[in-house]
Amino acid sequence: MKFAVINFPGSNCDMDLYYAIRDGIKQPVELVDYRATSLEGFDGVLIPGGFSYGDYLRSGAIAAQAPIVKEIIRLANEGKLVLGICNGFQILTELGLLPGALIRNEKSRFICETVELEVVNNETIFTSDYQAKETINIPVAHGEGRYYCDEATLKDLQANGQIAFKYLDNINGSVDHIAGVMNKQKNVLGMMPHPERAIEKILGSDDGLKLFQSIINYQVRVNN
Amino acid sequence: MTEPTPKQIKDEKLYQQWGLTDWEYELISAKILKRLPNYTETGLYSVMWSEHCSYKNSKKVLRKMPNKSDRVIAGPGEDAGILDIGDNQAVVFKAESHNHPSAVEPYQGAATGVGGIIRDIFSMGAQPIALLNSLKFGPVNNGQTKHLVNEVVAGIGGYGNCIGLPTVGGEISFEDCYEHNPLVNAMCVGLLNNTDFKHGTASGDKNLIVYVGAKTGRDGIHGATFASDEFTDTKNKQRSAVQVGNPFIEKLLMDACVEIIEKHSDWILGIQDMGAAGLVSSTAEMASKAGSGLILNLDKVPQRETAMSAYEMMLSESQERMVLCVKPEFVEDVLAFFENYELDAVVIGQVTNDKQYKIYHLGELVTDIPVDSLTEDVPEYDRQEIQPQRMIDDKDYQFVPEINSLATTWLEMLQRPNIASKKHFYQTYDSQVRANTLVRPGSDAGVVRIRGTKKAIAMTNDSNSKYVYLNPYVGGQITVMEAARNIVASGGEPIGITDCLNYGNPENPEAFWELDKSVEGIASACEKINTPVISGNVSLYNEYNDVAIYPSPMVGMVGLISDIENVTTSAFKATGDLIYVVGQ
Amino acid sequence: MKLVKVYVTLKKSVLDAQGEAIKSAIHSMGYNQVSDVHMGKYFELNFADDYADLEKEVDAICDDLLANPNIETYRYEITEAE
Amino acid sequence: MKLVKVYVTLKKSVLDAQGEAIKSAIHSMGYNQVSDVHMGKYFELNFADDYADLEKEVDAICDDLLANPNIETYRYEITEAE
Ligand SMILES: Nc1ncnc2c1ncn2[C@@H]1O[C@H](COP(=O)(O)OP(=O)(O)O)[C@@H](O)[C@H]1O
Repeated sequence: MKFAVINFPGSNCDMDLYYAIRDGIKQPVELVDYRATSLEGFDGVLIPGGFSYGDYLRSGAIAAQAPIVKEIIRLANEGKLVLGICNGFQILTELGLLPGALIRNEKSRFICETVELEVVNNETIFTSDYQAKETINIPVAHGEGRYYCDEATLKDLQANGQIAFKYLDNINGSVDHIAGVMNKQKNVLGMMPHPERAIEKILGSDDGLKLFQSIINYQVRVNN
Repeated sequence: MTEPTPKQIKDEKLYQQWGLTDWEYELISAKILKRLPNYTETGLYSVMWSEHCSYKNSKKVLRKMPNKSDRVIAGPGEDAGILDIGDNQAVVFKAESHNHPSAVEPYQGAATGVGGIIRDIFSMGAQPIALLNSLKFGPVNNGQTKHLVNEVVAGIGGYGNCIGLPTVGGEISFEDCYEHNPLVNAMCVGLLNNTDFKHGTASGDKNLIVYVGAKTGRDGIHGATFASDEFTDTKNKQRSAVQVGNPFIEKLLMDACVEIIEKHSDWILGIQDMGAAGLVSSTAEMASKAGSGLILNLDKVPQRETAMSAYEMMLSESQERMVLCVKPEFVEDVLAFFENYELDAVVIGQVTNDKQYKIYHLGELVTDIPVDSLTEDVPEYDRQEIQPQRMIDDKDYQFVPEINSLATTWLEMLQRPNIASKKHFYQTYDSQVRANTLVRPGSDAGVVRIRGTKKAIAMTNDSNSKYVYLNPYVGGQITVMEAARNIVASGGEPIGITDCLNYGNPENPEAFWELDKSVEGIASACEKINTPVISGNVSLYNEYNDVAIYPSPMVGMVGLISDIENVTTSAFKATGDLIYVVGQ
Repeated sequence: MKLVKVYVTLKKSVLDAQGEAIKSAIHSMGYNQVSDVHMGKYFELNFADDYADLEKEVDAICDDLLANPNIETYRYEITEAE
Repeated sequence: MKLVKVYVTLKKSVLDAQGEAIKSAIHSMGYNQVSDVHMGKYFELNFADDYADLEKEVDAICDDLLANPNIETYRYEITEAE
């Protein structure tokens, strides 16, 4: 599978994600500039964390106007895989590819910590290598990571199995402890925690590696 | 507003307001220029001759510190020092104080302190890999302190998190003497893969001077002079020198500069950041180091505000700006390169071989002075020093702690703000971005691996001004040794230090004695453990209403871990493990 | 020249964490008469020319960029720039 | 009940990084008639009671908390709360 890591001005986890693919699951990966107008030939799109455009205005809002987003939307609608992490998640909600919004943490401060997540739905392309209800350790680092959606949307998310991950301890005040959500078709995932920072034991945890492995293994399973 | 004439500046002694003494002014006009300097020129001398830019009070003392070892590639005098770590790689690091700006405007002061130290690293061509900071505030149970702490911590996190560099260590302490004069010291460590690049010079007749980055506004004019001045109740007026940071632009600037030096070092001859005293300090230093002269055309400088004078543009401390010296045949490539990063880049001047510093503004020659007179000709002072009376009085005093119950004392100690965990603060810093951090804040030193190798870098910031106050020489030694223990306990071999020397007014003989003796202490410890001092920063005049802070040297030490298997952390690991005490 | 002033506020249903934090800070300053605080954003946009569809344009800029309809509402005033 | 609307904006001489970024985003969306963008903060404060020194109180809250006098200025309007 060939992956694109989108680089917006101010993205700063782009290389981390690049290494997770190159070294973690040993797949082809390229950095793609936000001004590019084609994602032809890529099987998956990864939107990294960081502070695109300084997170000025609203996190993710300005990036959602960049030329590349037309292509991201096209791939998402074609059912290709799209993963947004942290700022990438914020961009995906700003684009409307994922429901809800991410707003300032309940206690208003930036939090950098390794947190425990529950894998809520392990039957998706992003999570199939995890056990159902498995607890995993993944770092977070954000100031605007409180997931918000209205009640009707929350009901839908729950009914359709769109919630991928929840915080065991609700660090930022997210609705229903939500740490990661998918679209209805489950080919688009956005999550605040950083699996790409947890792909080697020496960095504190390798629980994030399975997320990337899931993508490959799921493909294999589906094809068999 | 019309500018005062040279004669008015002399007659009304206007130069004094900018920090030049009568004697210094006389030296400039009678000996150096043999004429009266005009308004712009007087401004240039006043900032370049300030302590902050010239180290005129501290140079003699700084020379006592060792700066050589087998590893040293560049030492003090550059934007940052460089140490060889083998395999064609080097670490680059420096610490910088931003005390005065942070006292005035804590969020932006701290943020721009971080921004400034990062530029010092990438202007050496190094990729910044980690940040640290050392903070000192007044008593913790004070509303003003709480405000300062929250804002300073938010400013440090705001900048570092946004630009995407992990903050891996630091320290925070509280002491009465910092109530009106908090200390904000920031350190940045970078990694260099191209060890032959010559940075920071503007050489070769007809080579071009290129300005890159944010536009110039009226921010922070006279920041450098201001940093070399004391606070008093009555000087509130001066407190308008506020610069604000834009970490988003700095991220682009950092990526662009690292890339251009790595891939196109043949295009450029020198690169330097515009820090304190902005345009003048960067360009004059580049020319002086190269033995060249310079012509600048200020009309070309990207400007954020209208009707700025030459004086304002030259002294502006607007953030996120760099100066490059470029070979004419590559200038189009360089401009296009930065344009692709959506950064302003323009040619603002040219190198000459007459050693004169010439500035044109609105078609007029507004400055024409020998470039070395701004850098080399600054007088050096030999300050008087005497041992503080308190030390003579208390010579035989021995503090004996009174402990009735070890348990109670122990619990009380843990509650002390200076001992209690600082997690509440440091968890607002992203300590893991770039996915190389092996040891995050909360252990002894921060540890960052070098991807693709088995090596890692350990780093720490340490100071203990109470010890230095009690005995500057021994306190200086203790500071270095504490840093060394932090490095060793993390699995590293100490290889060098940077420092921030935060003291009171050097014209006060007791304060100067403290500076001198503590530096001797630092030097002696560094010599013993072979950790040269490869960069640093001096912040004097940390006083409020004539009361100085404790002498507060901060040591930033870097260690090399040759195999990441050897990284250790301070936490106990398992029940049943034995605990040893090692040492005396 | 027109000066357009845009006010963006969180929808009532969304917890305003910053507003809450400011409220408690105001209370701790001793001003207990403040019963509610909301924090929003304020924009000033200068339009170089006057033309027919200014409102449509401002609406589009607000909808697509300045406000996030999932969580925010906006209003604006069009004034003459000095 | 009074509703006090407070507008906090950066002083003219202070770099408005947010305003700059938003302006270029608006341009890239094709609205080139926008010549200048500034971003500030907007607060709504509800005061439980009406009383003599409301203005003095609001001034104090703005000076000490809502605006940073080093870089910002503010203005406000006092209205009747609905
Ligand atoms: N301002 C800060 N920024 C980042 N880390 C900090 C800060 N203050 C304290 N820390 C971290 O907290 C831990 C304990 O700090 P400190 O009490 O100074 O330890 P020590 O006395 O062992 O040097 C260290 O890991 C240090 O890096």
